[in-house]
Amino acid sequence: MEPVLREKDFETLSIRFSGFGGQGIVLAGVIYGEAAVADGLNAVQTQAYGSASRGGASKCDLIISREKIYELESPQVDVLISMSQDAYETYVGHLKKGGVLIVDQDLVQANPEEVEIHKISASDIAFKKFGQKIIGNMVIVGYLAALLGIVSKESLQKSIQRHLPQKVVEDNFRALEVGYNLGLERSKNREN
Amino acid sequence: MDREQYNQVIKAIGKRDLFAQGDEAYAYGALLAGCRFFAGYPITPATETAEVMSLLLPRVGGTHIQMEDEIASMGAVIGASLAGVKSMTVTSGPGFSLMQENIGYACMVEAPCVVVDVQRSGPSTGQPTEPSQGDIMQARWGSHGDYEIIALSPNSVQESLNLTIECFNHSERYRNPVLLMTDGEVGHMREGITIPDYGEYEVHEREKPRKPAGEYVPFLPEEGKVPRIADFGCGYHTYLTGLTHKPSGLPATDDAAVHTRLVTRLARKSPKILTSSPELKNSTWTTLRPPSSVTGSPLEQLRMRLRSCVPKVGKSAIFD
Amino acid sequence: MKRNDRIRREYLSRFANRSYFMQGDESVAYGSLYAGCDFFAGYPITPASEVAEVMSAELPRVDGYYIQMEDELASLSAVIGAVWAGAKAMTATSGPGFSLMQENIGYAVMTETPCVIVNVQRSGPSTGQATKPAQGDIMQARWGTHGDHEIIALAPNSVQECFDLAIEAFNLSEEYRTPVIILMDGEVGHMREKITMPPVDKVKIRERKLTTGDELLFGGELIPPMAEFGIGRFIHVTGSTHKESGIRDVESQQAHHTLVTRLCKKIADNRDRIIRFEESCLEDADFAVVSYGATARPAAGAVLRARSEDKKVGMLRLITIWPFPESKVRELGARVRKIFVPEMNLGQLSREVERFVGCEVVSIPKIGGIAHTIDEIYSALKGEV
Amino acid sequence: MRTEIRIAGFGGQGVVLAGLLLGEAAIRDGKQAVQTQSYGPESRGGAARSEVLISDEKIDYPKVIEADVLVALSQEAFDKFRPFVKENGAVIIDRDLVKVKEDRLRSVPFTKMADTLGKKVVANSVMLGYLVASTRVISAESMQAVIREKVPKHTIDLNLQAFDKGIEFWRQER
Repeated sequence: MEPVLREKDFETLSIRFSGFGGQGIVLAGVIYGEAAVADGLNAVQTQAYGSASRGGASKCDLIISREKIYELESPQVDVLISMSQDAYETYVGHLKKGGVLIVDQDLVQANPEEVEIHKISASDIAFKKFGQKIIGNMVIVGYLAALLGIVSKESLQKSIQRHLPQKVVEDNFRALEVGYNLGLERSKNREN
Repeated sequence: MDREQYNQVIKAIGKRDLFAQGDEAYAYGALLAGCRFFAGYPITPATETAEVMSLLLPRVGGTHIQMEDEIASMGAVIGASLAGVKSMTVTSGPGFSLMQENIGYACMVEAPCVVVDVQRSGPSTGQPTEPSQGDIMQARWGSHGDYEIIALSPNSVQESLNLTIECFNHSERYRNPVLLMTDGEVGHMREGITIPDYGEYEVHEREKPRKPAGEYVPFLPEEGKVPRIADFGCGYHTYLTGLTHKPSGLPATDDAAVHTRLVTRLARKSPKILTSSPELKNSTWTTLRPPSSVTGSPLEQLRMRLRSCVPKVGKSAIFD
Repeated sequence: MKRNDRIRREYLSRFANRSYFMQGDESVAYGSLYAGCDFFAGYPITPASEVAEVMSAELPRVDGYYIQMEDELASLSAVIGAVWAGAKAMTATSGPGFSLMQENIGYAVMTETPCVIVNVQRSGPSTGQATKPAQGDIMQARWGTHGDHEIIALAPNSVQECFDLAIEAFNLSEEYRTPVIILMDGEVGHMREKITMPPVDKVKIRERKLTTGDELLFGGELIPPMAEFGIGRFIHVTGSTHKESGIRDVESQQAHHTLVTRLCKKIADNRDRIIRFEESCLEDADFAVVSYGATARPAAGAVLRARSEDKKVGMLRLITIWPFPESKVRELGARVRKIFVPEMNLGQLSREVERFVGCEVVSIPKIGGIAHTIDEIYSALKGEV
Repeated sequence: MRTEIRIAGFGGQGVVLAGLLLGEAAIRDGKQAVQTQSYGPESRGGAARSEVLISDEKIDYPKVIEADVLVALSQEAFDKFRPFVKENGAVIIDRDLVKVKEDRLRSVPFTKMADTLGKKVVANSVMLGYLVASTRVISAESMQAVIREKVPKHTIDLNLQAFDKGIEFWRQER
């Protein structure tokens, strides 16, 4: 198992989750950020959303660092996750050259240059396996965890337990697992 | 304001030479400026203005309404103004505090209106019948967020009348609420005053949109920085909101550029406003300058007063 | 209404020494619980609603009371009433609600009611950009209510500091018998980061000085003791000018002068004990950044970057905004060539800085609901130093 | 020439109205006048005072510095304002409401005289008659015209009678 970005490689990493209200974009960032903190890293999470809680544009920024964090919102991000075409188009310009782009391939048409692109069917998998598109966010979180290798799966699980009602925790664990395995596979392929 | 309307006002007041209180003069000034709507809630020492308005407005075809509180009063004034009627309210400290949210709303929807604060001794209910000048900074900073305000301050009953007219002119010209920051001393003081003759004073009438209904954009200035108002009911489409809005008036709260453009235009739309009174016009200096640059006898310097609070713009990246 | 301290301590002990990934809004709520807050009245508004959410969930568990009122006027009234009945009370709001509270803030000042008002600032004026952060109510916090008064206002710049300053705010309010404003911004309020909660016994709590006999309740000393409703003493509480006994006396210039100057003095004379700030890299600085709240973070980043390029830039971060740290800023202005003030408004506190310094003050304003980046502040500095 | 008049008493005596009428009459006489007042939140019973400045020139400072005329209609008002009267100034009191040992005062039974007309509330008009006649700052004609204009219609005659009574008292006193 060789993640793309190994722990030793980074000092500060900025991740932007984006999509529309109702996809659990902010929750994904919160769960990932909380896991990072549990694993002894510094993390600052901010968000921006419109007045509409569903359907409007939604964005969640996460900065993870070994150092004290001064920036509140990164002008340029290392990792961009887009779960809507709108979000992708708005933020792709903020992705660093050589950065990582993860999109929900059923929702986003994307062929940007000079970035590493990952296309997964997060919402579709979630719908087919668990009957709920919204769990797609956990597929993404699992995928990201495997890809970056900077937070542990255990911390993510604890974080999920803390933030979600008991009755949906199991499904979210499974979605996390599905995403994680996809990410591992992809990492292996990339190494080869 | 034509001669007939002027005559109507004089007839309602009764005569042109009066021994009147400042509070009464605000009402007379408002009527002479074309104010035809008043909403308010009684409070010492501002009640007399409402009394005069309630008596005289019906005689000149206007409307006086006593509201349930000062929040509603300011709300009614904004509504009436945007329906095309020059409007005002009068209050004192506690009521002025209650009006703060709607003053910000009036700035945001650019509703011309006049708010008279007859300052009494605070904080809180303090000394209801005693005068003070304790709300001066509140006039500038009482509502939340970045905004600019125009505030004038009279020192005699005659000037109370004159400056009220000027408040209305500024409010219509710059499409902004204008404050008359007077105090219980001037408000309750009686002096001999003369109501200016028709043509002796300026009345700025609201400028109607030049563009036809289909092409009108409510918050896009046709020239300069001040958009023209299509009054409610005149057949134009308009949209008003205290939320950040595009020139069309529709909310756009997610766009930083829209907000920055709107709020900086609002902050910069009125130029530095300096008011000089007739007494100063006849002397050696006609505009107000900082005291250090004023020449003249010490007495003249003492008599020189600041009549308007000048919007100050610091050095900054936005105000380049 | 008697605080049940045992229940509170027992409940809060579960958080001791544990770390959480939490929002500023949530953190300020927990800080308040640690400070002994047992009454919350409020009306929901973005971006302050989370404070109420936490309080509504947690207050019943510490034998406290939560009430959602019909509006912000009523909210602050309820808070003031609860305090006089013996509670430690707070409310939380944002710009539009803060405007509506202005009259009652003056009432709290005049009646010397200790309470805490959280204002999580959003982009105004009016309803503005409802979900976006700003720092546009800085001057309103000082001047929003009518009449002469002093106010205490604190501005946290991290989630941990939201917690710490909530405790500080309650302590200051009790010590000086005055409303205290926590001037947060939507950025800090909605930001999540790590916070570690202390053991409840490690937190120093200041309790109000209560009357033990028949002392004057509104004078006699700079900060008179309070009585509480229901203890058997006749007390008169009024927003109108009153004698030292509390009885209304609205015609005497002397009574008003005595009262209002004391109300101002009790804060002004204790500036040095109230004011907190943080200095960094200022010893040899030729240029200084003065900042507060969320903006102080990219500002610190910009200062560090400038330092790494051997530019002599330092930073003064204001934790107490009001009373304004006049003497500190004056002293700073006397030894640097320029002061930069980045803030999320059109340049409000930069005017206040200007009042006390002779050197040039450069405002770095930003509005529109997006925080400054390190780059932006750094480029503003770079052009000038 | 600037004349400073202070009328002080308690709410309900028509102190503020008397000042207003004085100022109005001065304007009618072609002079400049400023009238200010001070009263508590209670409209009856609390301390009330009214100050009138009359001058041929523009009036800058709108308040009494040292009174040329003090009218004291209550003991409290007398005690409070007696020290602030010019050396040759006139002090006029209602003899039944103010107890003093000073002899150079003009002591008049305003309220009692008004009572003989059937209405104590017109004591202020009696006082105005006495004030106008004794100080001659303004003309009796202007004062009468202003009374006709400003008081409620059905009380005009009563107030004018009271006013005349005040003038009459001064004439007899001389």
